[in-house]
Amino acid sequence: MSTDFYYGIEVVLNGLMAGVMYSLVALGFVLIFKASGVFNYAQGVMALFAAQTLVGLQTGQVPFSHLIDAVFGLDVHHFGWTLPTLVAIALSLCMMVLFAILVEKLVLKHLVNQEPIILFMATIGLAYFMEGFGQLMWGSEIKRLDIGIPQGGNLWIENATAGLGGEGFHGFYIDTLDLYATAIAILLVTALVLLSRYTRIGRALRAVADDHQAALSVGISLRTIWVIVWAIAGFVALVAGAMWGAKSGVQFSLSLIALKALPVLMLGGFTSIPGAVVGGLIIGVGEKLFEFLIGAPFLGGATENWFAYMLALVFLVFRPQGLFGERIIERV
Amino acid sequence: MPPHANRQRMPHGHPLMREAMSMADPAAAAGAPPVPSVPVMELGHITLRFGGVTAIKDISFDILEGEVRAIIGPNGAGKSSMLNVISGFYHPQEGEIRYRGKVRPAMKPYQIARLGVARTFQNIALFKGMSTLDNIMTGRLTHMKSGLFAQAIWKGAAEREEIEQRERAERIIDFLEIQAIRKAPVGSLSYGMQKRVELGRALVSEPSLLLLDEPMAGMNVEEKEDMSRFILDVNDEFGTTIALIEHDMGVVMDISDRVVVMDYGAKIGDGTPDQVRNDQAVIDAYLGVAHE
Amino acid sequence: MTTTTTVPPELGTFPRVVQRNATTFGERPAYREKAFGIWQGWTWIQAHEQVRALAIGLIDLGVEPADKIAVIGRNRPAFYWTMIAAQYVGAIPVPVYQDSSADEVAYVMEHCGARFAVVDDQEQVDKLLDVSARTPILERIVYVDPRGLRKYDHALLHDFAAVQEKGRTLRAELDPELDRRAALAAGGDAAVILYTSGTTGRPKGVVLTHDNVLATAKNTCAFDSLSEHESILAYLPMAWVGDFVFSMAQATWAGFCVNCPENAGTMHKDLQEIGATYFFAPPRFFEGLLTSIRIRMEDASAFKRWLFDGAIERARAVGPALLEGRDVSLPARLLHRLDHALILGPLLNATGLSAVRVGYTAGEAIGPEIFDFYRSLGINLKQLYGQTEACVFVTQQPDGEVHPDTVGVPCPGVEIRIDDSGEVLYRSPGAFREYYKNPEATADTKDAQGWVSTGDAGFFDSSSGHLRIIDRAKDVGRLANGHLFAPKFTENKLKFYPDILETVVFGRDRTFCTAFINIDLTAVGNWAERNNIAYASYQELAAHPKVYGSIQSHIEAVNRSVAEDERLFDCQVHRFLVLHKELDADDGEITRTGKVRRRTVEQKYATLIEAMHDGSDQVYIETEITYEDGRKGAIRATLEIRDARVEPRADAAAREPAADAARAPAHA
Amino acid sequence: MFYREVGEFKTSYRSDGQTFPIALDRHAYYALLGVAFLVVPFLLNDYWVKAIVLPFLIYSIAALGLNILTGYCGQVSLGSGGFMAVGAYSCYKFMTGFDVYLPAEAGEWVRYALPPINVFFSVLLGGVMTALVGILFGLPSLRIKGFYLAVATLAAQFFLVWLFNKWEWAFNYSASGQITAPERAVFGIDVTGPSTSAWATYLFCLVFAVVLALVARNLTRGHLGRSWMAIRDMDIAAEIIGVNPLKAKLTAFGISSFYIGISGALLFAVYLGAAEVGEVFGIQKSFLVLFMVIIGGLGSVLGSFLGAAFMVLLPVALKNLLVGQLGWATDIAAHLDFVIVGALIIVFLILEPHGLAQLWRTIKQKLRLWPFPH
Repeated sequence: MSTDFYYGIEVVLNGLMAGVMYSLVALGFVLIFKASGVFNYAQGVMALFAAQTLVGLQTGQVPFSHLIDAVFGLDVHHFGWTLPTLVAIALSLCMMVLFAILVEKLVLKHLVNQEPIILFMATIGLAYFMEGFGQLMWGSEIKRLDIGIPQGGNLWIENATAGLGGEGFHGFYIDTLDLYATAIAILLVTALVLLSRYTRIGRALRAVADDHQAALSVGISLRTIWVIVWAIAGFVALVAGAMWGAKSGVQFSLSLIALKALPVLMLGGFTSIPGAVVGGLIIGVGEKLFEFLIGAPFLGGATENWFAYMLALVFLVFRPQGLFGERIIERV
Repeated sequence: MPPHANRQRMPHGHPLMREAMSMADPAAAAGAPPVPSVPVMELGHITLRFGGVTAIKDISFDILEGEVRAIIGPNGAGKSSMLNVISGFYHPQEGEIRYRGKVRPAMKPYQIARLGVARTFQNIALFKGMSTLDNIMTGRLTHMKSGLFAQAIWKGAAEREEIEQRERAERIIDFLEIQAIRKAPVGSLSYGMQKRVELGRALVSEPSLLLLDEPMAGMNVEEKEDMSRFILDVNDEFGTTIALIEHDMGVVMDISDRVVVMDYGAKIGDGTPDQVRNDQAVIDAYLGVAHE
Repeated sequence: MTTTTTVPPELGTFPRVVQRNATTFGERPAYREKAFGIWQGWTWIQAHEQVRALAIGLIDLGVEPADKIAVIGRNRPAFYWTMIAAQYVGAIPVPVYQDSSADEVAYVMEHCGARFAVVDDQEQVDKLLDVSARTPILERIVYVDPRGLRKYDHALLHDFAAVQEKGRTLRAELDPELDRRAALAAGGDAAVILYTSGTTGRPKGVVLTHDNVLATAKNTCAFDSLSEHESILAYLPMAWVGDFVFSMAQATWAGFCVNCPENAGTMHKDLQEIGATYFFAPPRFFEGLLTSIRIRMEDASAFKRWLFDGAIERARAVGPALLEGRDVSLPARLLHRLDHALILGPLLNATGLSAVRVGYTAGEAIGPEIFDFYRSLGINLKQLYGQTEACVFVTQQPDGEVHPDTVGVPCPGVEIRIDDSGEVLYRSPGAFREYYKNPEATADTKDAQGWVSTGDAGFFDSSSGHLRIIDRAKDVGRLANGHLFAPKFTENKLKFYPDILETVVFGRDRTFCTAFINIDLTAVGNWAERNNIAYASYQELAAHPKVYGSIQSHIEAVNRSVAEDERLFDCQVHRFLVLHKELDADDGEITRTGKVRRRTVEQKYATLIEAMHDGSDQVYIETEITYEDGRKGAIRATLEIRDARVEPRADAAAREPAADAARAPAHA
Repeated sequence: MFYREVGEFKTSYRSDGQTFPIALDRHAYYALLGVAFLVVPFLLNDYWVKAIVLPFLIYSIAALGLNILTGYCGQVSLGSGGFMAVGAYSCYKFMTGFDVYLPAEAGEWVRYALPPINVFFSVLLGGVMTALVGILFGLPSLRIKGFYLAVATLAAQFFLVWLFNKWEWAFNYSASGQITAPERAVFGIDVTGPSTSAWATYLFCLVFAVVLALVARNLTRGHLGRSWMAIRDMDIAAEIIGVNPLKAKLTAFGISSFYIGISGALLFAVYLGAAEVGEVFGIQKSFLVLFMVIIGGLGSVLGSFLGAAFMVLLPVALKNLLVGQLGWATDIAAHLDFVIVGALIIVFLILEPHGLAQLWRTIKQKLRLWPFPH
């Protein structure tokens, strides 16, 4: 067994974990799309905003400090206290719920039965708004987010696997954070699946996806459902934001992981939760492998930037409805 | 004897009318359609399935030059599927379609349009973003040739072509008496008017076979009368061969020369309106529906 | 007759005038028709060519001099050409109302003995085929629109274009023949036969000669200085004398352009596009337009309405003055400019009348405020008085001398006389030659000296010297005291009030005048809502004292204006009642066209009329009514009768009626 | 209010079909052109040109392009940034002249150094190259629809950006990875490089903007435009009446990319002078152009200009107000800019989904009906 082979496996493992994170974000999309037919481009920015809020609350930042300073010529930045992580998370969650309610009240309500593309564009506007808003509120500088999960290579695994390879193989390098993240993500995914399968709300959600009248017959108003799904999406965003934030710092680029979730959706289909999961894994593994085997050696690297999209594109050309989407029969 | 002669068009009891009736050679009347004998389209043993469902079971019939051919049947009898087969939108698993004598291979819809087959849709399929005129002009697309650069420059070839096509479109607008709504966005029009515009869009392409998908669906009595009149006039004026599907038997019987009756995907009757009207199988089928 | 009012022989007939136009106005537009989305146009040269081609085609079809050619269709250049072509070949065009029934058509065709007909489309052809079953005379039908006619037997049907084509091919051999015929024609020959839709009995065929029509055209064009630069919208029925005179006679004489709308539905749009400079419309057109303006402004924002009302208010003050060139104070004029830029201009633009230089209305009385409204906008709207027998023009209002209640001064070359009974007679170059095949009718209307009786009663307004028409002569009578009784005169004044729908004034051979009033349910209904007056039925609303009150005030106002008029002084309404039901065509009380059947009403409601004159102040009535579905029913009511204040007569005038009565003992 | 249409009648389809059938509009339009060409050049100073006029003109072209694709043909694209990059880089290569290798005898390759091409043509060629790339990335549109397509175009965006990042040949192996526009002149007047004069750059871009706008109008009024709109409004019906979807969509992609490419070329060569693909032509650019089209109005040539003007002026205005007047930090202004733009997008979509152009149409309609409300 060659060393490269094991490195390959390592890559796959990392890919899988990255993939789980992708699916996590993708889930946010799927939930909202299923329930309200809205393609929520803002999902990524929601993650960023959630993470920013989390850090802000944790470190006791004064909201809008820059603005306040600018307007009143003061120099406030921190309250001087910090919050325990769990409390901060709880509060951030409230923020996201509040946000969901506002979105429904101020935006969606006024865009009922508009063409999907219009709604899509609206969410792009929403993304812009939140990006600016988040930075006004918490500042635009990159922040460390520490939610108490250890970082760095996991020695135990490394040692345990060191023996496998031949010369020069020191075992799999796997970041502990990623392990936690993966675990949490898997938990969350199963939770959501269960929710949508076995609870009244879940049934309502799926009913809505099929048709709105049916949903009403379940006895939950459409608008309530929208609030709920956006709240859930907010929660998902919070988790995703926390994970990515903890991993690579809370910064603008965080909002771009949303873009990465798009090809995942195209593979998995916009309406399928398992699709999102599988798609995420495929993308995660695929891009890592491609980079490892072709990108880095021959193309000068950084192919993760586009590989996912190309993959999805090529894939769709042959299967327009995605992995799990049902076949489209055109009618006249 | 043209099939249209049985239609009441002129005042009764007038000597001239009787003459007109007994005209042995309709060609005497300028531009009258040729005596229908040449089939425009022949469908042989057509069978169409969606997955497991069989929409059409082994149906054969033909459409003759210059006639008005109706396909009727209760809802869900497979009429629409039939029309989609004729229009080439669906490709049947079995059977062959002969168009003007030659076997028609499976083609893309737009290629079939270029063969001179035009159609209207049951639930109106107008281009909502455009005016009545533009919608009708789209019917001329297959006839427009000017190249990209000609159009970019516009003055000259492209403009000339546009004007030629506009003239044709205007004739149709005049024919359908929709001058008043020429520049109105089609979205703002009444249902009946939209149907008329759609007919115009199909008509302006000068089709040799015109397919009408439930042209009277959801119309009130006057609208139905108007539409019937237009269908007949189209058939007379342009000698257009027309195939239409409709579940309202009454209207169809008055305007069509021959009728195919379908039920549960199978053909249960075929012939002149009178023959069909007295066909037991047909009566049963319709009574059956009546009970539902 | 003075030479100014006659036409020179070289222009003595229509064909000659058209020839003149082809040479003089050659490239100027002669006819336009909105077709296929744009205005198709023909210059005078082209028009002349079209006419000649058609004329030769007609000769080829076998048209002989003095043949009659029926013309049936909406306003289209083809039909104007047909009429000229007919005259070219010495035949006489007979335009027929396109909406008339097969029977009516049959009668006309039979009466004039038309061998040929040029018609619009399948509808007319069917009608004629129907007719030709009864009248063997009809030989050839030429249709303009071939749609739906392909399968017809073409033994006697001809396509208009085809006939013209044939004509073009035969030009070489038949041109001389055509010119020969054109040369043969004389000014005294009949140019057209127009059938008057007679209110009583069968229609009469009025024969107008080239001299009649062209002389009238010449004079009236001079009167309003109409030139080849005018343009007119031809939208009124071609069989009506007005369209013939405006769109045929005046247009060819002056050489201006005749524009034919796309169809009835697009008339307004087409009017706006073309921007007619010379325009005629019946009063109801202007009423309708004004109403629609009012209604549309209802929904406008308060600010806009404020602007609008202000502008109109100011315009009413200065508009007519400016129109008649009287001087207006500078600030007022400037303000009016502003109004024009902001409101009046756009308004005119929307109505499509902004280009109108000369506008006429006639036919019935027009409400003063309606009339003034348009004049205040700056439209030079005038009234004329005329009839078929006179080629329309008897009197017309000169620029600057316009009054809502008169019909103007005699047109150039027209002499007018009022006979003892008050009937208006005239003698003019336009006076018709005869009623076709109806000498006794001709004799009744036109005497040896050429005086034509109009059947209308009127008099010359002492102040303005303009003619005033008060009523149909047969309805005009005398009161018991011998004073003039002209119900229509008062009725019209009353009907100008929006809440009065219909009214009938009685008084012939009685001591004073009384009136029935029909309230306008919509108008009064709104009024009632605004003043929260509850009512359950028409009858209840009609009987409501408040309603009576307002009606009474109207009547008294009218009485005042009636009293201003010497002769009609006693047409003031002394007593009135508001009817408990609308006068209804189903009950035969009014004609289908909405004219009151005076006699019927008098008989049916004799009791009411008696009650009004015997001074009782209420009356019980039980009337039979016919529902739409034909069922009969009865309604009972006790109606209040009220007295209206009337103006006392000044002594000076008191003596006058006696003399008046003496002059007409027959009525005493 | 200002319209006086009485007496304006059309006697030919040519006059009926013209772009401005109403005389008043027509005259206004000519007046505008006159001012733009004959007056404005004399009033301009560097600040105005740099801050407002050039970006306005250049983005207008991009907006026109995207409008053709999204507004007229209904195919949403998020790849504009990438396509602009193609325009910019190929223009750069044509400007600077590049080497081509042609096979000689015996499998030998001979290197030919192409001479630099005149900047005007370089820009055009930039457009052409982009058109080709656009068509390539348009191919999937035949199978992929709606969002799926929108997302698919992201592939173009990210791939192209990555490509121009890695592919040294594209930026002539410059150490910084930047491309820098050399001095180039048209009729002896500099339009690129450091020593350009405001009016020259302005006119250079204006010519492109005006001509391309006219072409856009012509293409969209003709049968090509109708086949696009047919596809947009109901693709199945369109195909059944004889529109070849392949042809319609690919022409839309090609022409749209041509425009976007040209605007990219101008942005780089005339406006910025130097560019690094990542920061100039990133995904943000795609959204910027998309916003211009939405706010301006889908399916409207005028809208493209209005949208561009709006999106260019807003940040400038904010900057002047907040930074210039109130002396705030620029980053706060930038963030506010985001907030406001985002909010505006939403407001627009709610109140007037058809954008400024529709607003303009409504106003015009009101003016024509004045004093009547309807």
